[in-house]
Amino acid sequence: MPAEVITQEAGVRQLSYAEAIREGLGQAMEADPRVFLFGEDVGVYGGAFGVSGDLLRRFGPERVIDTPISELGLAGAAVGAALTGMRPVLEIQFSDFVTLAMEQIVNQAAKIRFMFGGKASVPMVVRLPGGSGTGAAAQHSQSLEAWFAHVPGLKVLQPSTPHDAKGLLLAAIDDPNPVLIFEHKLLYKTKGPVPAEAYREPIGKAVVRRSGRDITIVGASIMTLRAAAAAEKLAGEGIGTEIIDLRSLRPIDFATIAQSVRKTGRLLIVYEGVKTMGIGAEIAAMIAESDVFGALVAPIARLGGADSPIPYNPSLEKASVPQEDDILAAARRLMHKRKR
Amino acid sequence: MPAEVITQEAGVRQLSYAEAIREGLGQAMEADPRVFLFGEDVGVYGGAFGVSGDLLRRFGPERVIDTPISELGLAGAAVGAALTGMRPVLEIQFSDFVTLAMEQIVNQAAKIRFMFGGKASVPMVVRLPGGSGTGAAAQHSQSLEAWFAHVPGLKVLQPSTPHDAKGLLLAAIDDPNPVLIFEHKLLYKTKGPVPAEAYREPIGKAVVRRSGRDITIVGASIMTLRAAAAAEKLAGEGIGTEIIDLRSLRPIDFATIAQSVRKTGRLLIVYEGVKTMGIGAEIAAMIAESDVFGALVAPIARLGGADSPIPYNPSLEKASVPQEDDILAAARRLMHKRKR
Amino acid sequence: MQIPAADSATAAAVREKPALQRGELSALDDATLRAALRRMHLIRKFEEVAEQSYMRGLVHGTMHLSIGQEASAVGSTLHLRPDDYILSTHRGHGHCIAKGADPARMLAEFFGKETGYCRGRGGSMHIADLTTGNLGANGIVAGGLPIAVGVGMSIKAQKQSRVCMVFFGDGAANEGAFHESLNMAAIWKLPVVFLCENNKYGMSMDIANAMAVANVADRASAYGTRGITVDGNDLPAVAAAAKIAIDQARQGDGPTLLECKTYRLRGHSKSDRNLYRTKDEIEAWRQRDPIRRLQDELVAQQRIEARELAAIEQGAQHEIEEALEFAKSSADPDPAQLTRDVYAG
Amino acid sequence: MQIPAADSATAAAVREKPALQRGELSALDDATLRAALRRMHLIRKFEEVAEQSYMRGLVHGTMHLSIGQEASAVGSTLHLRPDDYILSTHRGHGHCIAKGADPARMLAEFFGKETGYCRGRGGSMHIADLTTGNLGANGIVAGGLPIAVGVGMSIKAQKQSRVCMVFFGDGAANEGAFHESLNMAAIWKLPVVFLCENNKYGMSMDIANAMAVANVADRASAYGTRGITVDGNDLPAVAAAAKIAIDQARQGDGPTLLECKTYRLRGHSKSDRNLYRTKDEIEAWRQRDPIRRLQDELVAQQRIEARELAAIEQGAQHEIEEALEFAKSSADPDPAQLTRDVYAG
Ligand SMILES: Cc1ncc(C[n+]2csc(CCOP(=O)(O)OP(=O)(O)O)c2C)c(N)n1
Ligand SMILES: Cc1ncc(C[n+]2csc(CCOP(=O)(O)OP(=O)(O)O)c2C)c(N)n1
Ligand SMILES: [Mg+2]
Ligand SMILES: [Mg+2]
Repeated sequence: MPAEVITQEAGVRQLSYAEAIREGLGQAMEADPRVFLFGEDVGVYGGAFGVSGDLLRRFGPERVIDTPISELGLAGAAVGAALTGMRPVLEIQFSDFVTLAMEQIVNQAAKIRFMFGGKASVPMVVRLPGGSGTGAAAQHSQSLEAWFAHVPGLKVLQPSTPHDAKGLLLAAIDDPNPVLIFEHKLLYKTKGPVPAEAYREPIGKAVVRRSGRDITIVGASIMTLRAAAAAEKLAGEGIGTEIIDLRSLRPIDFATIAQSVRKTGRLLIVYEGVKTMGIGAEIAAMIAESDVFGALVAPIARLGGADSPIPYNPSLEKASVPQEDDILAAARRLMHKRKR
Repeated sequence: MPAEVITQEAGVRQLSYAEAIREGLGQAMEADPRVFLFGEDVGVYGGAFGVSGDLLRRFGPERVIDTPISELGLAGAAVGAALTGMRPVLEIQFSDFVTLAMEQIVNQAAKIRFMFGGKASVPMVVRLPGGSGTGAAAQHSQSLEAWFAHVPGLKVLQPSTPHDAKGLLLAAIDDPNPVLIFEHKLLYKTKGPVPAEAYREPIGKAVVRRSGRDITIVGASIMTLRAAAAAEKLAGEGIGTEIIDLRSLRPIDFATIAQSVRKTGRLLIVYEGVKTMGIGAEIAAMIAESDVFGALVAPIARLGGADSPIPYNPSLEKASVPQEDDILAAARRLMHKRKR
Repeated sequence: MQIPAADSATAAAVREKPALQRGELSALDDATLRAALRRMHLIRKFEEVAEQSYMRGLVHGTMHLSIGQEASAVGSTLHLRPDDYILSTHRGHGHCIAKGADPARMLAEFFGKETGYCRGRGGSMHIADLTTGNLGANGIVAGGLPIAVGVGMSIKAQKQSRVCMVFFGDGAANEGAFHESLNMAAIWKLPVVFLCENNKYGMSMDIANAMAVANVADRASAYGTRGITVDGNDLPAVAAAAKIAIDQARQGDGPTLLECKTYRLRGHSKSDRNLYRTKDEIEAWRQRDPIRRLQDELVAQQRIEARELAAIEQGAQHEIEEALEFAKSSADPDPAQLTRDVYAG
Repeated sequence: MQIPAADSATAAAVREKPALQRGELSALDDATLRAALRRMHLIRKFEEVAEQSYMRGLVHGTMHLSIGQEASAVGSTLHLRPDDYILSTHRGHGHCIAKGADPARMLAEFFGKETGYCRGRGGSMHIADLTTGNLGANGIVAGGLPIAVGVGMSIKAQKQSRVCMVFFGDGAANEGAFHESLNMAAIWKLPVVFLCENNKYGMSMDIANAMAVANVADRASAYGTRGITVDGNDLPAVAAAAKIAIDQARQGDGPTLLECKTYRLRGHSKSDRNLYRTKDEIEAWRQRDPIRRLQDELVAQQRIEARELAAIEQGAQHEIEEALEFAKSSADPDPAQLTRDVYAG
C-alpha cells in the first residue's frame, strides 16, 4: 500500500473503498499462495477502476494476471482453478459483462458441489463493479445482483463501506463456496476507517447503521449512504430512522430485518436494481409471510430502479435510480400511511 | 398438422401443448413471410421435444433452420434479424442454456429500443423449454424465468395450457418487442382444446381458472395444473379456492391478483423456480405495498422451489419443487393462519 | 460514392499517371478522394471537439476516441451503398460519420440532448442512425458480431442485395461471440464483412499477449472463409481490400474477415494513463497519421493541390463548429419521459 | 498403465514382429493392450446395461451412449497418469471408466442411489470421481473447456507436472467457450489436451453443415497451437497421438487440439429417431467397431490369443453384472437431506 493513499482523519486510518479492496487482496495474496487475481486489465493498467493498482508490481504477472476479453472463459477458469486447489479472485470489468459468464457461474460454479454429492467445492471469488451514476449508459450501469440471489450455491455480497469492502472480501476468499461481490463504482473513492490488519466480516450478517424507533430502511451498497443522508433530515423532522445495511443478499439476514421491523412497524426497502424482481421483492415477501407481518402498521414500501434501462443523459440517469430525495419522500409518505 | 395428432374429445378439437405450439408456428409462417424458426435441431430432428415436428418439411430449410450449437450467437442473430425486418422465433433447446445468451438478450434485445431513443424495435420471440420432472438433473431442469421478469424491455410468458401456448405464441410473434416464452417440458404432452384458427391471447393478462371465496392461489405454467388438482381436494374439505394463472410474468397482471385477494383475504403463490427471488417474491411484495395489504386476513404464503439445484434422483427431484400435495398442505396451513 | 471500376474519371486518372500511382490509389476518383478526406477530417475534428468538451466538463460519462484510425473507418465504408448496414463499437464515432451520419446530431447525443440520435438516452457508446443503415454502436465488446449474423440472415431471407459490415477490435476477436458469428456467417455464406480494427491493444493488453497468432485475419481459416490483413492507416489500401470483401459478400460468396492494422493515438478512454505502451511507440504511429499520409500522397501524386487540402479541412472544421453550437443549444430530454421508449407498441 | 517408451516388454514386442506391426501398435506392451481392451469392454457392457435398465424403466432421465467410441475414450487416456485430470461430457461414461472409475459406483449413480459417485444427485450427466482425477462430466456442451483452462492455470501455479485432458464433441467446437478456452490455453501454454471426439453429428446436425472446415483440428491454427486428427476408432493410433499431446503438455509446450474421428452407433439420446442419418451409414461404421477392430488386429498380429479375448470380455461382463447388483441393491438418498450439500463449510 503506497503511503500517499493512507490519510489520517481523527486518529483513524482512512482508506478509500478501492484502496481497502486492494489492501485486502494484497494481504490475502501475502498470506496464501493459492490466492491470485485475474481479469481484463487488472495488471499493468491497474484495473479499469484502479482497484488492483500496484498489485502487479508487488506480486508479479503469475499472480496478477491480465487476460484476454473472454468473460465466459474467465469464469470457467476460476471454476477450474478453484476445483483443483487454488483460490482465484476474478474481476469482471463491469458487472454488466457477467451476462456473458452466467453459464459458468450458474450452471457450473453454483452447482458442482451439489451435483457431485458434496464431494467437491469451488472456492472462487468474483468481483463485479456495478451500478449507475457515471454516465456510462445502459450496458455499463446495471445492478444485476438480484439474479444471483436467486441461485442456490452462490453467495452474494454488496459492501457499502471501505471497512466492509475489505472485511467481506477477505471472508469471501476464505469461504469454500463461490462468492460474488458487487462493488459500486461510485463508492470506489469514498473514504472510511479501515483497520490495517487482515480482518474478516461475517458473510450473511447485516448491520444496523443507525438506530431509530419509527421507520426501518433496509438497503445495501450506496443506498445505505443515501438512506443515511435522508435519515439525518428525517431526524430533523422528529422521525427516528433505523438503517439496516444488508451487506449480504445471499444468504440474507432476515433476523436483523425482522427485529427492526417489529420495533418500528414500518419498512422501506431501497435498492438500485430494477424495482420489479429486485432484492426488495424478496425482503418484502419474507416479511409478508412471517410473523412480523402482524407488527406492520403500514404497508411495506419499496423504492427501486425505474422500469427502464439506465439512460445516458445525467438527469434521466439520476431519475432512474433512487436518490437521497426520493428516499426522503418515500419515508415521509410511509410515515403518513396506516394499515387499512 | 398430421391428422393423427388431432383427437376428438367431447366434440372439441384436442391438441397437445407441443402440437398447439407447432400449429401456431405453422400458421404464423403461412401468414407472414418474415417469420422463421431457428435453433439447435429444430429441423430434421423435429426439435429436442418434438415441437417443430414436420415444420421443416412444410416450410423448407430457409425458414426452419438447424443451427450450430452457439446460443450466444443465435440470440444475437435473432436481434439482428428482428432489427432489419424479420420476425425470428428462436428455440433455446433447454432454458438452462439461456445462461449462454444473456448478453444478447439482456444487453442488446431488451435495451436497443431504449438506447436508440425509441427509433428501433426488436420483435423477436425466444422459446425456452424449462422446468424439472424429467430426471435431467441440475443443468437441464431449471426455472429461470424470474431473472427476465427483472429486465425492462423484455416480455416474459409462461403458458399452462395448449390453448394459451398457441394463443400467446401468436401474440408474441405479433408483438414489436422481444418476448420470451417459457414452455414446460412436462406439459408438452398434456392435451386440451385448441381452436383451429390463428387466434391471439393478450400478453399481460392473467386468467382466473377457478373461482372460490376462501383462498387465492396464484401460479403459472404447470403449477396451475397442480393447484387445480389440489383445489379439487380442498373443495371436498369445504374450502373454496380461486386459481389465477398468471400466463405473463412481465408485464404482470396485478389487477386480477388484487381483485381476487381482496375477495379471499388469503394468498398462496406457487412457483417452480427457487423460492428466494422467484416470481412469488414480486407478487407478495406488490400485495404488501398496495391497498390490498389491509384486506389480508393471514400472512401471504409462498411455495417455491427448494434452495438447491435440481437433483437427479426422482424422489429428491420431486421434493425439490412444489407438488400437488405440497400445495394442498400449504393451502390448509394458510387456512388456519390469521393475522396476528 | 461511386464504384471506381465503372467510372470513367478513374480510368482517365489511371491513364494520366500510370507509372507513379499505385493501383489502390488510381482506383479512386478525385471526387471520392475529396469526400473521403473530408470525412476523415470530420471524424478527427469531431473527436477533438468531443475530447475538449469532455475535458471542460461539458459532458459526463466516458468516450473512446479513434483518433489515428480514420483511414480504417472511412476506407472500409467507402464502397458501401447507402442502404448497406454497419454495426459499430464503443470506438464508433468514425464509423458513424463515415456511413453518413450528421455530426451535429451525434454531438447532440454526446451532450445527452433530445436532438441527439438517441434522444440523449444512448450517449457516445450507443449512437445509431437507422436512416444511414447504421444499426448502432455497442458498449459490449464483440456485441455487434452476433447481431451481424442476424442481419445477414435477414438480407438473405429478403433476397436483398445489401451487405452488412460489422466493426470490432483486436480484443473482441477473443470473445466467444467472434467465433460463433464467424462460423455461422461462413456456413450460411452470409453477406457480412467482419471488419477488425486491430489497433494493437484491447484496453491495455497487447495483442501479442492476448493471442498467439500474428494477425487476427489468420483466424479466418478456422471458418473456411477469407482473411485479409491490410495497413489500416492507408486509406486507398483499406478501400481496395474492403471493396473485394464487400463485392464478394454482395455476390453471395460469404463473409470476409478483413483486418485493418492501425493504432489509437489517444488512450483507451478518459482514465487511461498509457502505462502499457511507450511514448516512442505512440510517436512512431503519429508519424503514420492516416490523414497526413493520404494528403501527402495526394499532393505528391498531383491528385489534389495543397491549397485545396486546407479548404477541405476548414470545411470540416466549420461543420463541426456548427455541430457543437447545435449540440450545446439543444434541449435536454424531459425526465418525465424516462420510461416512454422501453417498449414499442 | 505404463508409458511404453520406458518399457522393455514393448521393446521385445517390437523386436519380435518388426515387419508386420505398425509403430502405434508395437509401442504398446501386452499388459497395456489387455488392460485397454478390458476397459473398452467394460465401457461397452456398462452402456448396454445402462440402456437395458433404461428400457425396462429402472432408471429415469436420459442418457447419452458412446457405444462405438470406446477407442477414443480408452486410447486418449491410456498414457495419462493417475493424478492427471480429465473433464468429460454428457457422453462421458467411457471417459470415466477409462480414467479408472468403478463401474459399480457409476451404475449406482445412474440408478440415483446414495452409493453412487454423486450420491444420486448428479446422474449420468454429472458423474465425477475426484479420486481418479475425474473432475466431472458436464451437461453443458463445451462446459468443460473453460474449466480446463483454470485447471491448467492451477497446475502451472502449483508447479505440478500434471496434465488436464478435456473431452468435447464436434458440436461443442462451435461454442464460444471453445474459442475462448483454446486461446487462453495457447497464450499461457497451459498443460491441457483438448480432446475432440468428432462423431460427425451434434445431436442431429451434420458437422459438414455446422462448420466450413473439414476437421475440427484445422482450427488449432487460429490459436497458434498444434492440431492433430486421428482415426478415433483405432485405439493404438489414438494412444500414439494422445501420447504426443500429453507429453508436450507435460513438458510445458502448451495445448494440443486432438481430434478423434469416430461415430456413435446409438442415437443421440433416448428420444432420437435417427432421421438425420441413413441405416447404411450406421452399418458402415458398425463395420469399423473399435473393439472388434482392435481384437482382430491383436489376433492377426499374434499379440493375443483368441481364447484370451473371450476371457477378457467375460471378465468385463462379470464386473458389470456385479455392478448392476450393487446399484440395484443400494439405498436411495434421503429426501430430508435435499439441501445438505448445496454449500460447503
Ligand atoms: C464484453 C465486454 N468486456 C469488456 C469490456 C470493457 N472494454 C471496453 S473496450 C475494451 C477493449 C476492447 O479492445 P478492442 O476490441 O481491441 O477495441 P479497441 O478499444 O481497441 O478499439 C474493453 C476491455 C466491454 N465493454 N465489454
Ligand atoms: C450449451 C448446450 N447447448 C445445447 C445442449 C443440448 N445438447 C446436448 S448434447 C448436444 C449435441 C452435442 O454434440 P457434440 O458436441 O458433437 O457431442 P456428441 O453428443 O456428439 O457426443 C446438444 C445440442 C447442451 N447440453 N448444452
Ligand atoms: Mg484494440
Ligand atoms: Mg458429436
